[in-house]
Amino acid sequence: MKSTVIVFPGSNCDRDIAVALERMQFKNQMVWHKETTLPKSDLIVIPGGFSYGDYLRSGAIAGKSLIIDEVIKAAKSGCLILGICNGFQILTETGLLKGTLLRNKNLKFINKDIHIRVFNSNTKFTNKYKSNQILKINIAHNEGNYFTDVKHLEKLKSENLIAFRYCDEKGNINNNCNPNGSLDNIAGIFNDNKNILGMMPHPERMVDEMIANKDGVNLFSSLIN
Amino acid sequence: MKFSVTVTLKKDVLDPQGKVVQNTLINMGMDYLKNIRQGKHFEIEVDEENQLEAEKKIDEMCKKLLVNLIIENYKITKI
Amino acid sequence: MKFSVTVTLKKDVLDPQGKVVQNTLINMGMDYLKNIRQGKHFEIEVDEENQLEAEKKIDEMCKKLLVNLIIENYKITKI
Amino acid sequence: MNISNKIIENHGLKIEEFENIKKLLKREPNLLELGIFSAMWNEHCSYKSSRIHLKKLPTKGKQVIQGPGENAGVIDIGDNDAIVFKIESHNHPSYIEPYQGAATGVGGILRDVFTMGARPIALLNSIHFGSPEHAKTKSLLNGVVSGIGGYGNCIGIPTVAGETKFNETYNENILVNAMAVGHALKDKIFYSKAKGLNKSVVYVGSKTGRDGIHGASMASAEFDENSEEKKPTVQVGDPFTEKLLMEACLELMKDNSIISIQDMGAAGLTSSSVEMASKGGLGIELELEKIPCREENMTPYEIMLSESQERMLIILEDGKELEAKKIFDKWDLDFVVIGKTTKTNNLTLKYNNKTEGEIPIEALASKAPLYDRKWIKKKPKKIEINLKDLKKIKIEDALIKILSSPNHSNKSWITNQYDQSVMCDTALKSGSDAAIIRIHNKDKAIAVSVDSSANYCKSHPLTGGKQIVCENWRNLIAVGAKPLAITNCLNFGNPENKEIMGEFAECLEGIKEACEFLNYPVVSGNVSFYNGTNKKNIYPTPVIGGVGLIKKLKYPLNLNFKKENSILILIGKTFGHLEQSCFLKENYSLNEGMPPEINLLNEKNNGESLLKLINESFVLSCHDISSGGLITALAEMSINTEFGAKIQKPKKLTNLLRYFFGEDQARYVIEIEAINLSKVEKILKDNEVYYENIGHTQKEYFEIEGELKFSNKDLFKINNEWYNNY
Ligand SMILES: Nc1ncnc2c1ncn2[C@@H]1O[C@H](COP(=O)(O)OP(=O)(O)O)[C@@H](O)[C@H]1O
Ligand SMILES: [Mg+2]
Repeated sequence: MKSTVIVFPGSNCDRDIAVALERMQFKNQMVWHKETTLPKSDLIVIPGGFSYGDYLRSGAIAGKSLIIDEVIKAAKSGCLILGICNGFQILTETGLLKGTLLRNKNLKFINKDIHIRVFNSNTKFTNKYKSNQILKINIAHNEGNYFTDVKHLEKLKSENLIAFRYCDEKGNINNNCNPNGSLDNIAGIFNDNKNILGMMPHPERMVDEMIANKDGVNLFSSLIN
Repeated sequence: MKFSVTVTLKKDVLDPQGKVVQNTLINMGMDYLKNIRQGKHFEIEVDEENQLEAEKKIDEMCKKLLVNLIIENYKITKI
Repeated sequence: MKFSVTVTLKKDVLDPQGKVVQNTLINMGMDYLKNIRQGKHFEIEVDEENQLEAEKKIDEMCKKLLVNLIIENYKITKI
Repeated sequence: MNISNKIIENHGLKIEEFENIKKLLKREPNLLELGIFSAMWNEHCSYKSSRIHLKKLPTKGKQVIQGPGENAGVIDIGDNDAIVFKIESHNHPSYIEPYQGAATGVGGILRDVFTMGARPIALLNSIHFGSPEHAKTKSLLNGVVSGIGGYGNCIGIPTVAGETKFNETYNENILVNAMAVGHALKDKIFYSKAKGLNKSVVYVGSKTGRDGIHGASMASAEFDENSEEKKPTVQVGDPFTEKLLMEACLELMKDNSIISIQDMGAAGLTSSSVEMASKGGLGIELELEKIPCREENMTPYEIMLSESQERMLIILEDGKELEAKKIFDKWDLDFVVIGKTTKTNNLTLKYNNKTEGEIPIEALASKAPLYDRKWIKKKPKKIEINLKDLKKIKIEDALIKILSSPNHSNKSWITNQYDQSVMCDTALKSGSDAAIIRIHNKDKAIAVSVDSSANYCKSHPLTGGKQIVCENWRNLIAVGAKPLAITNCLNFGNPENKEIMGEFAECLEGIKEACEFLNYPVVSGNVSFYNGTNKKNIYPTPVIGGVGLIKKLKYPLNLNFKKENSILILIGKTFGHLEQSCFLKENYSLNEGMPPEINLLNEKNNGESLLKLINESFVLSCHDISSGGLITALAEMSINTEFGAKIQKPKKLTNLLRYFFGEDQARYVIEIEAINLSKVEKILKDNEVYYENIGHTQKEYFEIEGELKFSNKDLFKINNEWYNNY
């Protein structure tokens, strides 16, 4: 599998995801945002960080960069796209994913290990997980409060486009285990064709036992599958 | 020519910032506060002397970058 | 009664936000942009029918919470 | 222009110092030159009150590659890997504008580290606030924490450890100390010493604005009608630009084009250019109209004294300008050749070809004032507290009081606002005695911790100085690291007061003794004087930041109990020293008497013997005993796990309060498997370490036989309430 990681000024999880991909046997390439062509690849990752400082709205400026036109083209032709954290925010700014990520409900940056439940394990990104599997995973963001309109929310539910939802360690989903105020505890969503996944938690931080747990590994092995 | 642009969240979009600010102010004793919403404000100067043209240019900036049209409204005012 | 408050950075205070937005707009081809600075905007409704009193109350909110007086200026307008 | 006494005073210079300037110049300085002297001769840049004392600190050792004097210290961790680190204060700016003050503090210390060719891998901070009830404390705390997080999170360097303390002595003067740690290759370290004539001096990074121009405001009021416009402005941090600057510098450093590099910190362009020239024994000439400015009509005075952030000065090898510029263009940063090195030994400032100022470099650097300020020794007050005189208290209640106090409350309200995991090498996060950061792509790791004990230092500076070094050393040992070297941030009151100067001199003597004995040299640091207001000075608060090495990281050792029925051993001797303890402070508001004594011999032996146990993988969990004594340490080991402890009362008849709350030094609690007990005991005995078996672990409950029993869940609640309700 070939993967490409897009690097924006201010991306700061680009190395982390590259390390995780290589560990999982992807042949990975980094692509600087000023490039105008993308190498052929099976997976494009938009990493976490603070692209352009997230100074206007998180992900807004990266969403207008040159390389993004290429990402959109690739997405339309079915290439797999994974946006993590800031990457998710960027994907919503480009319109590849619907909805938006507002400030966390307590207006504070949150970094901690939380739990999420896998809601659709029947996709290219999640097929190695069991359905309803509970993962312990790290979040680190200021704007992870997912919001969308009622119609789109209905669609996300009815078409099984919700990838992950925040839950407690037993898998219950309620307000207490919603770290950021996200609508329906949504932690990650797919586009209609399920070739694009945007998620706030960081799977690349969960691939090495010495550092954390390995709950993120299956996301990458699903893609290889 | 100089303009101001105010960007506000659409009515039915949750405003976490406004909400926290509102609660804080009320907790501080200012219970006469009925509602507060937070938005953005830009002061923009463009090299264009025709007001209509200038406004068009500002409008383009809003549409192309400054505003997320899905969740935000905006208003341009000459200053 | 309803007011708008615009909060802007004092002159000479670095505006990293405005700077990045300005560079981006210019890179997008809008080179007629001379200057842009980013600030905050609040829409506030208070339970007070006397305009002077209401303005006093808004002013208090600004001083006590909404504005960082060390680096920001603000302006209250009735809407 | 005539320089009045008022102008001199507003520049923070004494009349004698001004006379000295005239002598050195052999003429009267102009205003620009005066501003430059004022920047270089102030306490912050010249260390005029502290230099004599700092010289006594041990700074050498096999592990030291670069001691104090450069942007940061450098130590050797083997295999061509080096660790670069330093701590710095940003106290006054943080009190004025907590968010930006703290943020720019982080930004500044990061530049010190990446300037030397290191990629920053961890951030730490030590923050001290006034009493929680004080009107300003809450907003200062909020602002500082979000400022630290705002900067570190955005640039993408994990903030992994720190300390947060409250004490009324900081009501009007908070402390914000930030430490940065970086990794470099030993043969790729960059220094600030200039070399060679006619080399290009290059300005890179952000544009220059009127940020933080000190003395300028008042002085300019006298000669400028637009004085309001020229008020110094607060420095605003721009972590995004710093991220670009860091990446650009590290990219440029891969190649051999840099002769010398220096970040622009305090006193901006002035101190950076003077420092480079003075170290290289050269002159430097700048053409000020070339400086990229953010505002219109900036004067040479403003340009030279601006403290705008995210800027660097580089001296390049001949012919490397184009290549270097390409890199900075890629990162959208300014890159301008603004001058050259000269043989004049002068700082020459030109503006549109006109010479606006010319000062011999040595007048600014080596000839800067040096004071041997008067100081007096503290007379120790040997008050012994007799527990019989105090109101009776139950152990249980005293423990609750401590665990729920602001100073001992769980800090996750703070640490959850920091990205601790970015870079994916944080093996142990905040919450244990030290944090562990793995060296990228290797199986070795470093441990880092920052510590201070202001109340110990206040009551007996000499002992206090020793104690912090030891506590810091202990914190590294407790996670299995061999302590290598420290950085220190010396926060003190007004040095012109001989008692304060005495606190300084004695604390330093203590630090020196401990560092020497433990082979724990000082490789970098920072002094912050004049902390306090209205003649009320803060407690002496030296902060120690230590770095230790874990040669092969097998598992990150932390303080949480791991199993049921393992044996608990208390290493070190318990005397029951309660004076200056957290027990007396929290329960009786007493803070009299001497701090616990430091026995360096035991400290070293206990620590090194424990390291042997850890290296043999005998230790399941480990915690050093500090503020709050044995019982607090044991409770902390229970709070975040499903395992608690069952502790026996001491066999010898001693006062239980003294036994459990005493703050005797050089002690640790370790958890080991029962089957390893004899092997562990043998090592301890062979090394002549005093130890006691104090009990064993059990499920869910923390218990002292016949005295108290808490469920871990209750302890957790007690420990977490304060921040949630504040
Ligand atoms: N401001 C802070 N930033 C990061 N970590 C902090 C901060 N304050 C406290 N911590 C963390 O909380 C834990 C407890 O701190 P402290 O009681 O000072 O530990 P110790 O007594 O072992 O030095 C440590 O792991 C420390 O790193
Ligand atoms: Mg400790």
